Amino acid sequence: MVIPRSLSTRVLEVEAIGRLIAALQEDGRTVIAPTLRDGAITLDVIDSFADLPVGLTAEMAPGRYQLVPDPEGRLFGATVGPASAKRWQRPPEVVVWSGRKDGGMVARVPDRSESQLAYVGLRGCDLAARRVLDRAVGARPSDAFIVAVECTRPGSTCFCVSMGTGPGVSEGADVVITEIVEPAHVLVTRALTPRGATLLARLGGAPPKGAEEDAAWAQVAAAARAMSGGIDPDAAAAALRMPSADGWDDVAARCLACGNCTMVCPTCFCTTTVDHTTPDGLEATRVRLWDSCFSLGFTELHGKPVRASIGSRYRQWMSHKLSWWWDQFGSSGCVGCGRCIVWCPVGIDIRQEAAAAVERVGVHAK
Amino acid sequence: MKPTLAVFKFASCDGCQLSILDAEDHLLAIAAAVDIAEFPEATTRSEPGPYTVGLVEGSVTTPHDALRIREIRDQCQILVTIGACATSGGIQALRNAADVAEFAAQVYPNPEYLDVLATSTAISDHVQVDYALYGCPVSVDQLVDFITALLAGRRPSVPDYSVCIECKRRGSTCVLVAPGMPCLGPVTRAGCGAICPAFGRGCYGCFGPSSRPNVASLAVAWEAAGATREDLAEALRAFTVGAPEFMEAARAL
Amino acid sequence: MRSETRRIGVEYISRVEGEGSLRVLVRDGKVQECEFGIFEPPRFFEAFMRGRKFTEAPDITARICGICPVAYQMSSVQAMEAACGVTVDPAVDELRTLLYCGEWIESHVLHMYLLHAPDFLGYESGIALAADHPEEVGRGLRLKQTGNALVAALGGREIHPVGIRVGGFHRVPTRRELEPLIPRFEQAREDALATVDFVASLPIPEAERDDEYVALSDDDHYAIHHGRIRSTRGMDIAVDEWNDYFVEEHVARSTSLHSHIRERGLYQVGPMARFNLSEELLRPVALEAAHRVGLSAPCTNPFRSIVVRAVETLHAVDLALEILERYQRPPRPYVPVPPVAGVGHGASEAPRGLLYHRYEIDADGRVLHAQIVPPTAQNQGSIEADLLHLVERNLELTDADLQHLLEQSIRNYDPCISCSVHFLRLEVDRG
Amino acid sequence: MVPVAEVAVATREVIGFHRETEDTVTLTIEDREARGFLPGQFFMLSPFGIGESAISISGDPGRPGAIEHTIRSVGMVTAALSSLRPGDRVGARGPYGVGWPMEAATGGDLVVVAGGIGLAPLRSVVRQVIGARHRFRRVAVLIGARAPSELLFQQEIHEWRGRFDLDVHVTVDSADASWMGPIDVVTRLIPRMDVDPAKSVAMVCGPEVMMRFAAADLERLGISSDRIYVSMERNMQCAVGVCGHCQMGPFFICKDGPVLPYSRIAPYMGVRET
Ligand SMILES: Cc1cc2nc3c(=O)[nH]c(=O)nc-3n(C[C@H](O)[C@H](O)[C@H](O)COP(=O)(O)OP(=O)(O)OC[C@H]3O[C@@H](n4cnc5c(N)ncnc54)[C@H](O)[C@@H]3O)c2cc1C
Ligand code: SF4
Ligand code: SF4
Ligand code: SF4
Repeated sequence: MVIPRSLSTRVLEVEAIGRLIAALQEDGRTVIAPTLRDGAITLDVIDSFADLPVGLTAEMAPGRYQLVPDPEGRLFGATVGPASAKRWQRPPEVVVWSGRKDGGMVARVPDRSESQLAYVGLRGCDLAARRVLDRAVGARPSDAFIVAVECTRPGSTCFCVSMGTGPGVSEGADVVITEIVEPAHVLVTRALTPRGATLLARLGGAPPKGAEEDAAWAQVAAAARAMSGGIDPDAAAAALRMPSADGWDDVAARCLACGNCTMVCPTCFCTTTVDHTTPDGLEATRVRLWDSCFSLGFTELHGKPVRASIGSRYRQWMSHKLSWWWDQFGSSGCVGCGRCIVWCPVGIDIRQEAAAAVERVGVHAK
Repeated sequence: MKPTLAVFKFASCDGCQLSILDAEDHLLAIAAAVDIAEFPEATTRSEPGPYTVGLVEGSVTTPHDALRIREIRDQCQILVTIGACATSGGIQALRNAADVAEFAAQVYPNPEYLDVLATSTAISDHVQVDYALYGCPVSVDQLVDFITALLAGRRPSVPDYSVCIECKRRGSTCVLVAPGMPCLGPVTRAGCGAICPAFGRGCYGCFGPSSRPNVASLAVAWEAAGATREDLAEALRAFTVGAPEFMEAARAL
Repeated sequence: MRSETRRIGVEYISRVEGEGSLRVLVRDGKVQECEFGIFEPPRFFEAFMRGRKFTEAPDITARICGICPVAYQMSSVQAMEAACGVTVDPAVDELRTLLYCGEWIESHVLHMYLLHAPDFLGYESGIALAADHPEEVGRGLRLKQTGNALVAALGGREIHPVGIRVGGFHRVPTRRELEPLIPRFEQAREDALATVDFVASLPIPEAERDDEYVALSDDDHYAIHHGRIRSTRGMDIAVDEWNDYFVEEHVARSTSLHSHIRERGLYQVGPMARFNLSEELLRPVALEAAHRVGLSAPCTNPFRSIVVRAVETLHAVDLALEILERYQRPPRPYVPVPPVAGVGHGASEAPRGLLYHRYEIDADGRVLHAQIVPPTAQNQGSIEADLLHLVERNLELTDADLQHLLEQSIRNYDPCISCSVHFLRLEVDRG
Repeated sequence: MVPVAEVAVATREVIGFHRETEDTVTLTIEDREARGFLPGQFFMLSPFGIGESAISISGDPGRPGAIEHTIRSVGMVTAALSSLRPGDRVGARGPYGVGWPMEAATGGDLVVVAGGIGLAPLRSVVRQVIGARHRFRRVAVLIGARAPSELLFQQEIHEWRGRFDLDVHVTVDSADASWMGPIDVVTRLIPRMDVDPAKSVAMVCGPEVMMRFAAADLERLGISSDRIYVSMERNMQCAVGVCGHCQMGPFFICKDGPVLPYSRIAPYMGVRET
């Protein structure tokens, strides 16, 4: 892992996060960070340090999420939760335009809804996802301020290493934090951009001692080594480029076609537009909503869905993520965050399904 | 000429037609755009048909109502069922699997006065229906949007996907995964705005089945959440018990 | 007077919730028959509640009535909690009061502005009224919307809210979620005050008829969902004594079930009953407004019930505002309620009056028996008594005017016919 | 950068109306910006408050200031579009998509195969060909319709048939005795084409099954699949590849198509539910 020399590295005490949040707010930004909300640690708007889920982490497994105490009292103990930055990057419901019948149709999509935001606590996979999503929808990167956190304790559903997106962070953020508890509970922090460096300078802190910096490196590296399995991106891309319509019955029997995987995925971008009018018919609004390729009506053509069977919808989703995305946008559509695995109510695991698809092609080839 | 609107009631709680009056912001604008020719809950005015649009609330439970719905169908250019009672028979369709005489004897001292059918059935079991709005009750927003769509000549957008999509748009944490509560969201039609998970409970299916619900697989998730297959079957046999997808799925569990 | 037979029949009484009919037969100046019939088809709630889980009662019984679902939810959860011997946390209980205020507001305002006021002013509907009185109806809609917003904030939606559960709420809102309601309720208080003046200015017919008024009554609160059952004629019983005092039976001149107080006869429930029993416990702003427009207990003119509704609306708005202002999120949304075999009773004041539930459950929490007595069932006898009283005193009116008066009189009770859990179908002369 | 789909929809004036058949009309819409277009491209048309539909350009690419669309009324949006008359306004954005390979076809033979409303986007091709006839060698136009009454652009086809430099054939699926032409599916005409397969480009538009049969026949004739072009149809909402609806394998039909070489799309057309 090659990480460019950062602009500056400081060691901050844990409480410095409070000052960091305040400083971002002083700059007029709304801060989005992991917080406890209805039984999960998830990204949301926070007011202050007190909203961080200190001492709480989560255990995740396919279709399973459980809050557990973190005896070491970390700020960023839990890896990614159900919400991703997509919620702000490409919000679930947007008025595309509105207008009057006698006038024009006025665009409403804000130039960039994110510019006044600051994210604290995005992970390597999240940063990759932001790039991938921007690329897919043809958007310029926003100037949201990003404080990333490197993962030292990935969950069992994480597979960023196989997708090349984490757990270390080397780009896509202004500031990167590695939270360590040994030899002391501190935040080893570096800036990747000039404005990140400016912010860090405002927070004070000390230059790192060797032990702290080493611990940070070592723990991230250990996390990477410990992460098993995942997806072989090349094999999956090849296997799914021309997927057979057969072989999907098994996953189809389990898949609810509920769309949760696509909703929580930080890169899935499918939307549907609907028009609304006032009762007098004089004013109209067009709204864009998150939708999913799992919706039956999504491919409706001449009154019938093109992809009617659940198997064909799952095949579409996975082939798009892991294979066709390369053709379309030059990368994988999956960044290995594992959200779709955790938040699938029946725990369908894209890693296993991808392996099965690769296997099927292998069998065919023989 | 303004299109005429008529609202009819069958066996129901009145909640769905009340939703029209609950559209406070839009009520007067709608009343200005259509001619409300018949709507006993709201007006003494009662004009004879034919009507452009008839909204029907409630299920058919009496021999008289089975005839009345035919007359109404004849009078309405576009017939729309509003709510779970009208679209699937409502909770009162729980009687369909029971002995109605025994039910009646339970509740009424003189059941012989009752003139009721053994079943509570959806309007579409009796006449052809042009559009259906789901929910117990229908969503006010959907109802308003539906009426404005008809007025504008737009295809009404009635989702057929699962509550999960709305649940995630809303930003709720999945209750089936996180605390591990039974939730019917994955097999229930969206439209309510995914209220239940947002209010800390599993969806109880009041919008009826989504398109091609995979109940058999949901049973596995319910078991993981500590509920039994019987619990799931019982949950399906509730507000939209008459919906064939739910009825059959419950039987198969 | 010439010998003549007058028949007044209204097949379908409008601007009431549900399906009702009216039949009056006058022969030679004497009222022969006077029936307020309900032909809402039966839906057998009490029957299909049997065998269901006790936790389902609030969601299922809410479906009895879309106009006052909260009342059904509240009476049923209280009955279940009583059966299992559980008391909810006071903070959560107060949140229930808040939710109930929302229902009182939206239901009362709906009735006053959209269903009843048009009668007094000679309009066919609230919508027609709005054409000439846009300011008043606009105010009513705004007020109703505020009531609805409160129910939706606590329960997700106005009709059949999903928040309530046995033991408390599924989830309690954060203070931040409720705060935006405060300015709306400040506005609502102004609107509710103006509503009292508006309805008091309506031309109200004289029709005093004393009755026995029954309501929940509490020593220190204008009772909504707590208290004993008391009457203006001295009854004072606990909720679980209901069946010892109240009976539902057939009366000769009607085919529908009427409620009676054992060995005493007819009684009525509703806003006038509450007001007559607990006037002094109204919020000061509401009491003052009542007195300002000349309303004080005992009020025995059913046509003045609309004024009482306005006063109660103001009370509910003011109470809700206070609860909202001091709201802190309760530490836990509900107390666990393990099922206990037994019987539980619950009563609360639906907007249209006392609503009683009784359940018998087994040790697994399955419902063995359910009994639900909705307010409109209890009022049916009084409604007919009013009709008789009015017909006898107004025989000189033309049929059309008499019919209008009678229909209006039925609407005094805001009858929610869909909650006729166990009304019988009335044989209606459709000739 | 705001994705193109999300730019304000311009409202434009309808300046011409012509009824083609009972359910199909041709609208002419003013285009002052005159950005120009290629045959095969399409616009997203929005009747106010009703929705939006992808509609091909059916007119003459050489005609400045106006764009023609031929619309078959099959649902609410197309019904609303069909009810527009000169003077009405309609929301329009476009042109979008990859059009027919006019350059690749230049200098060789051209086979045009159209079924039903599929003739709309190919009419632009024929018009462009007529406008620069010398740039093409033999040009064959095969047109199929369900019935004579459903045949689009009848007057114009009559004129095409009158030209010596176009080989125009019209066939219908069924007809009564008054129909003088062949009764057959349009693909049956393909084997009889007198073209030089090695130097031919084929352009096909119609229902998906018809396109597959046509392509197979064209291949049999000797035209290689990378010189056969089809215009695909999928559910389309944004038209710029950001809504996800029109995906078919690796393609966004809206921006990688709708016109695609058969060689590239055929593998996906062959897989159930793609
Ligand atoms: C690239 C392209 C070019 C087209 N060119 C023409 C043309 O020149 N003339 C013409 O008449 N038609 C054309 N169509 C087809 C036209 O877009 C559909 O017939 C139209 O969108 C149907 O909408 P509707 O509301 O009238 O029908 P409805 O049946 O009411 O609705 C159909 C629903 O299906 C969905 N839908 C989206 N796209 C399509 C689609 N392409 N076909 C069917 N359903 C769709 C939408 O959700 C829509 O609401 C073209 C389609 C594409 C993709
Ligand atoms: S496909 Fe699954 S693991 Fe991959 S980025 Fe999306 S949610 Fe994360
Ligand atoms: S809570 Fe229910 S509705 Fe929401 S995502 Fe989970 S399963 Fe779906
Ligand atoms: S979440 Fe389910 S039960 Fe709850 S309101 Fe929506 S459809 Fe009804």
